[in-house]
Amino acid sequence: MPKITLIEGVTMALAWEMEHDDRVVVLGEDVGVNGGVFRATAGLQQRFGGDRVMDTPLAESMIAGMSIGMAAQGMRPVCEIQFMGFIYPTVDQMINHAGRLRHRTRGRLHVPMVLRAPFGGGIHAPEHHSESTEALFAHMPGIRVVIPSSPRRAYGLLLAAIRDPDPVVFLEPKRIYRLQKQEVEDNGEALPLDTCYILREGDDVTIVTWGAMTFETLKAAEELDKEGISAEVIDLATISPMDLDTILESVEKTGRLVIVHEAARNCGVGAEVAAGVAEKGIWDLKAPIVRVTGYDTVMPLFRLEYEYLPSVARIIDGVQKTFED
Amino acid sequence: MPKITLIEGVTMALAWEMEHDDRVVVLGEDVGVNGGVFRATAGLQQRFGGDRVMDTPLAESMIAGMSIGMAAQGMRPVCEIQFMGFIYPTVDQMINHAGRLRHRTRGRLHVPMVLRAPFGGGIHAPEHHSESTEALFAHMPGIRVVIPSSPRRAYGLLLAAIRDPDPVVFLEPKRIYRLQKQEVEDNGEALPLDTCYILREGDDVTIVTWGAMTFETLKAAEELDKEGISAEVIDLATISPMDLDTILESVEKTGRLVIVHEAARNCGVGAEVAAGVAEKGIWDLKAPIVRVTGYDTVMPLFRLEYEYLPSVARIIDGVQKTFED
Amino acid sequence: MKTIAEFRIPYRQVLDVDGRLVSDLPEFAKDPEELLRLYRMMMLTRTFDTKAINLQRTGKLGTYASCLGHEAAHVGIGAAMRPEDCFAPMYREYGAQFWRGVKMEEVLLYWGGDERGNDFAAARHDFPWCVPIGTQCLHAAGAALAYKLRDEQRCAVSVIGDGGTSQGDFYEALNLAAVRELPAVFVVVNNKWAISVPLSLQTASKTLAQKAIAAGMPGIQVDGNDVIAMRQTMEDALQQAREGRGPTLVEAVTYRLSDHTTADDASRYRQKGEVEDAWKTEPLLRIRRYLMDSGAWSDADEEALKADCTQRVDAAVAAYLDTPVQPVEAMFDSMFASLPESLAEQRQTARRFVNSGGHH
Amino acid sequence: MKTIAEFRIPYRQVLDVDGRLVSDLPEFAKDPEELLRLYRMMMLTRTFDTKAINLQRTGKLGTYASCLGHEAAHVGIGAAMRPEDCFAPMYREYGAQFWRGVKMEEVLLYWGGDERGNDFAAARHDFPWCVPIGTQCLHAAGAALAYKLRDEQRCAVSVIGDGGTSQGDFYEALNLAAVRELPAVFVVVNNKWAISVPLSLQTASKTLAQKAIAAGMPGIQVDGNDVIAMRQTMEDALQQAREGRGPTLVEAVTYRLSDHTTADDASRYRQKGEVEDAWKTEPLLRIRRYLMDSGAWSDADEEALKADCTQRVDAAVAAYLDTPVQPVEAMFDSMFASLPESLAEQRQTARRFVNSGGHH
Ligand SMILES: Cc1ncc(C[n+]2csc(CCOP(=O)(O)OP(=O)(O)O)c2C)c(N)n1
Ligand SMILES: Cc1ncc(C[n+]2csc(CCOP(=O)(O)OP(=O)(O)O)c2C)c(N)n1
Ligand SMILES: [Mg+2]
Ligand SMILES: [Mg+2]
Repeated sequence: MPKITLIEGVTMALAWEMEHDDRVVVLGEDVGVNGGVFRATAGLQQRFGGDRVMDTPLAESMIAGMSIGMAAQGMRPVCEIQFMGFIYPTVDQMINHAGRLRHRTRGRLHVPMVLRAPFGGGIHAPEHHSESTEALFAHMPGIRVVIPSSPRRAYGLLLAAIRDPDPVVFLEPKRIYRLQKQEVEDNGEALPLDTCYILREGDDVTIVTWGAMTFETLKAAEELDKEGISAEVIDLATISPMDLDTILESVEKTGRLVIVHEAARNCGVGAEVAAGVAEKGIWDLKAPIVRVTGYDTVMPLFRLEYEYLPSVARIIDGVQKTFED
Repeated sequence: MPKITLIEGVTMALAWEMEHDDRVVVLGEDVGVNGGVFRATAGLQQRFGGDRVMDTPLAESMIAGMSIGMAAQGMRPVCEIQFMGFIYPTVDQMINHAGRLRHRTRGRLHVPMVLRAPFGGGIHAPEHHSESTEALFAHMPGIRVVIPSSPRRAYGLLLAAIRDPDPVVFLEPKRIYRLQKQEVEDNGEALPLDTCYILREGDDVTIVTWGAMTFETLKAAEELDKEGISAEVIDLATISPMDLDTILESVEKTGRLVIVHEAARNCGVGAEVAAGVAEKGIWDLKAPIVRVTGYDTVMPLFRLEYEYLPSVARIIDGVQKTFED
Repeated sequence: MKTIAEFRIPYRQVLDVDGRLVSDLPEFAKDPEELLRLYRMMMLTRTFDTKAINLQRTGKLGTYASCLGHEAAHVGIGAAMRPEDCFAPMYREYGAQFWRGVKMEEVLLYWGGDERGNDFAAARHDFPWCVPIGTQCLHAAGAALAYKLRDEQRCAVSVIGDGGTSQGDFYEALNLAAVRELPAVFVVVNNKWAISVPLSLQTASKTLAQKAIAAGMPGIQVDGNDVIAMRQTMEDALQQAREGRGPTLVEAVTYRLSDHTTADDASRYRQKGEVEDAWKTEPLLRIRRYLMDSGAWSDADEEALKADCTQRVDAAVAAYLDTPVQPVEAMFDSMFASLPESLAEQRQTARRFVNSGGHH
Repeated sequence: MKTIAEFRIPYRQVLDVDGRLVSDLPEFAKDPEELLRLYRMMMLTRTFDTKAINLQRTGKLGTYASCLGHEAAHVGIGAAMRPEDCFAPMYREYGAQFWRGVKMEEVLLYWGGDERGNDFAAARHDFPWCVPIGTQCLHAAGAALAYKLRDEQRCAVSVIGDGGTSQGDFYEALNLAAVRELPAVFVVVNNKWAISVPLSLQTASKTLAQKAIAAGMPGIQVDGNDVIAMRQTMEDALQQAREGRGPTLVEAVTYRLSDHTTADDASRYRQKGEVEDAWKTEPLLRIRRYLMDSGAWSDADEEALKADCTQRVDAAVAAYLDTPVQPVEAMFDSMFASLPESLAEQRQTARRFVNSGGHH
């Protein structure tokens, strides 16, 4: 079995699905000959040709809108937005059409598209190249938001996203694109959407996170173990619709909840996790819910970006807060 | 003192500020001769001329982008987006520039603009005319989101928004544009931003809401009173940055928290209110936090819209939940 | 300075305002029956439009966008398209949609606040009405790309207004269609007004057809009140697209004789005289004159047609008014192919509190 | 069919690739000192560019966008503008910015990951570098509108690339500027590539200047490697704008001789031969030839200039490298005019955990 990185998992999933489903086409800026600025589509145009892997003009609203049109007419477009900082022109098409078409036509038309974008900071990138604004899409009815945090989940979840008959915003944590290698069998097996993944079992505290922050969170969990605190780490994976049940079960066991995300805190997805537990699991809580997140500031340019990103120390501190009384 | 409606409060504030500050200009689609499709700018072009009240071409990204350019060069543009369903093309300009320009230039340039839009359902409007997506803007660093719920607050908060040196998204609950008349003195006195307004004092439960839902919430509070439940009703008013302290104080007193909003539930602003209290006020809670919100569906066309909007009955039920054990 | 590029925008008119031929009659128009089909549909559309406005005035319909004055432009589009082609309308192209099989009661259901109006019984692949202006052009481009990739001989047609041409999505769609040589036709129905904003405040471009030049595609302006010119122009553009010779931008010049919608009062912003003049150029007039002059139509035919249209419209209205409100569950059941758990729970809540909001 | 509109796109070149005059010398260019000022700035810009790339290669700078090959286009823009005019750049127009007083160390700070690079000491009203492509055109239009409303004799100039012309914001800005006759000039620097996407996949329009026609404004194509033609074209457009005669679209045809940025490897997608040919047309060559042929410049002058440029660049680099990192509080202190409470609390957290993230 090949050992591959997260981004190779993306490429492998795209290739598998293109091979097995003629309706799947890849489009975006620089996804062709260049194979994407992160190489996520490397080799695909050479293999499947320019009709299946298309370089588009430079216009994100166009990329989303044309994908909606293609999807509504029977294709399975997987389009790439080069960086999440450039995803905002797609918001209108995504919320007003991608998430609505099935509903407003009573199911006559639907939009099986995937909007891929690398997101998050930590790679010393230029301005606007380090955003984490998954919350914007999580608030849109009719749209799934999925974030993988390992090569295996990148492969399995992207396959599931492409096969899903409804629109999926698939956000790839670029900071860990090449951080870790895993054995992933190229067998076309998808992983389930709409469910969390428990990355580490524990009894004393539940830490919910996703994307690149799973790494700092697992590091923090190791550290906490030495202090005798056993942390359960849950990867939310499908950000919306959220699998709250798995989180509630875990909190029922641990009695403590810490949420870690890279995005700004105010109205981030962490708030929804906290609200859900405060509604349905509050009696299980032995401590206040703690959020360890990016700050409500603009993502700073890279000299300060690691002051913005939640550190292992901040996560440990957040967990320790739940043990104070 | 004149008795005026909420929308007249908007018009009065615009007129006052244009009269007293040459830098203030009003622009948008149909804001000129037509006075806006809801008449919010009625009479302003006749009074201040076509240079101060401008009909723009039909392009929302343009409206936001040109306003940013004007604001950065010393003007105080107040632009109107005709309905919130058409606000999404502004997202890119708002998050990438309006909310960032001060930060990224270390204060060299800033963006004193106001983006006005009517929002919310309940007026039997056509498709895309009934959205409540304030959460999208609340998640944007560097941007204030303000929602008035009475003629007096419409006047006072809009004056404050225009005078604020930073960008404000000012959302007007159109369902109550003409529901209520209040005496409002046209004295140019602004009301404070970044603070909640307590609409009704009570001891047993805190209900946090904003915009048009304040009316259903106050009705519910009256009903609950008959059952001997004394509800404190708080108008969030400035959605972001949020005045959590007032809410925490209230919950400390009442021990119960219900949040009511018209927007979809998932990752709505209600989640942030709940999360804030679950972090800092959890020990005050005698009951789970309850959210009574719009559903995570597309806002239905008007035959079903009142099935979507939280009803007085649903609010009462939500409050009663906090008294079960 | 030397010139490196030159462009021209052609203009087509076949019938002048008085119904006189000003250029050669296209092939299809030599068969009077063909012209009568167009005329009958224009009449049906206008009859429907009048009725819909009345329904709104009497509280039986929500806000409605009238197509008064646009009948030739819309019917000309519909008549030139093939059933397998794809239509991406804005919100007032009933004449085109009726031709494609969209039912009058579907139009009424939509403006009556019921999503089932978008669930067309015919033209199942057509896009529904599109209120966010400009967005539909990209859907048409995407549809055209899908057909091209699948080697289907199908075209996509989108309609946008003069105001809509200011939207970035419109331009992005043109640019995409031209660079990929997509089988698409973009129609700009220039009715001179965008609600209260006149063309002079919308753009400085002398014609809207010339906006095609920015994308490197041909643009043509046609008299949008001349159904013969309109249909022929669309047929030419569609044939070119179908044969893989790329997209065209068609500007149909007409006039919005009605208020913008029933929620609008145009007297606030435009002169009575302007509207009265526009009535002299309205589309039914000239084709009727032509048909009568050529002996293909009589006053008796006219009466019979009006009666028939009224009857068909009344039947549609009855069907619309008889349609019960959807169950509250409908709000949830078409959100996703299969309902996520979180929504299932909300669905129960909605049922529990059905009618508690009142206002029905 | 009759023609209702015709358009032409002019082309300007003064010096051909060999530095020979192909059209009359504009007034300013008759003064050799004026030409030398342009040439010196082009040389300084190129020297800076080379150094910046080295800094990135040696880990002392983040990703950097080179301007290699664009010097004439950029310097021509800067030289034609007045200090009170407003510049809305994209991300590689250093030649124009240096002319306006932006410091080399500011450019380095920006690409070095420090917002203070955007806090220009001069040209305080200019917009900072703009990465979200297309958005800057609307800021320029807004600035121009502000000046027009205040009756100031100022103009706004924005720059966008060939790829950027596909963005809706670009078109929306043109349309607005034209319909409001704003004092704005929109420059498209056509360097043939948008990262790996060649112009042929970007648009079907034969020139990018013709995109002006969609907005009803004049468009002109200029040899962007000819600094004399470039400056004169900008001066004409600016004068027209300043006199209230409306905006212009200027397409400057040049070539991106470098990788897109230091993060890019252009060899993956373009032919060596193409780049070698482009080098023959690069902008410094021809103006130097012209100056030497006209006796205004010598090899000795050249050597002296190079030495001077190197020295000035080295000084800027030293200043950049000596700049300490901002305190973590800087992340918060320019979010709002006054810090909201919620942020004050986060500010303390950031201080408490300063450096805990490592990676410095
Ligand atoms: C993106 C967007 N912005 C604003 C509106 C509100 N609106 C509805 S129709 C209209 C004017 C449209 O004018 P035009 O494009 O000329 O089409 P017409 O109605 O004249 O046929 C406006 C501003 C909208 N529907 N969509
Ligand atoms: C809205 C947006 N989308 C994508 C990008 C990523 N990106 C940066 S530069 C570039 C190509 C720009 O090409 P062009 O407009 O020709 O300018 P050039 O870099 O060639 O000067 C792209 C796609 C971006 N910065 N902004
Ligand atoms: Mg119109
Ligand atoms: Mg380029």
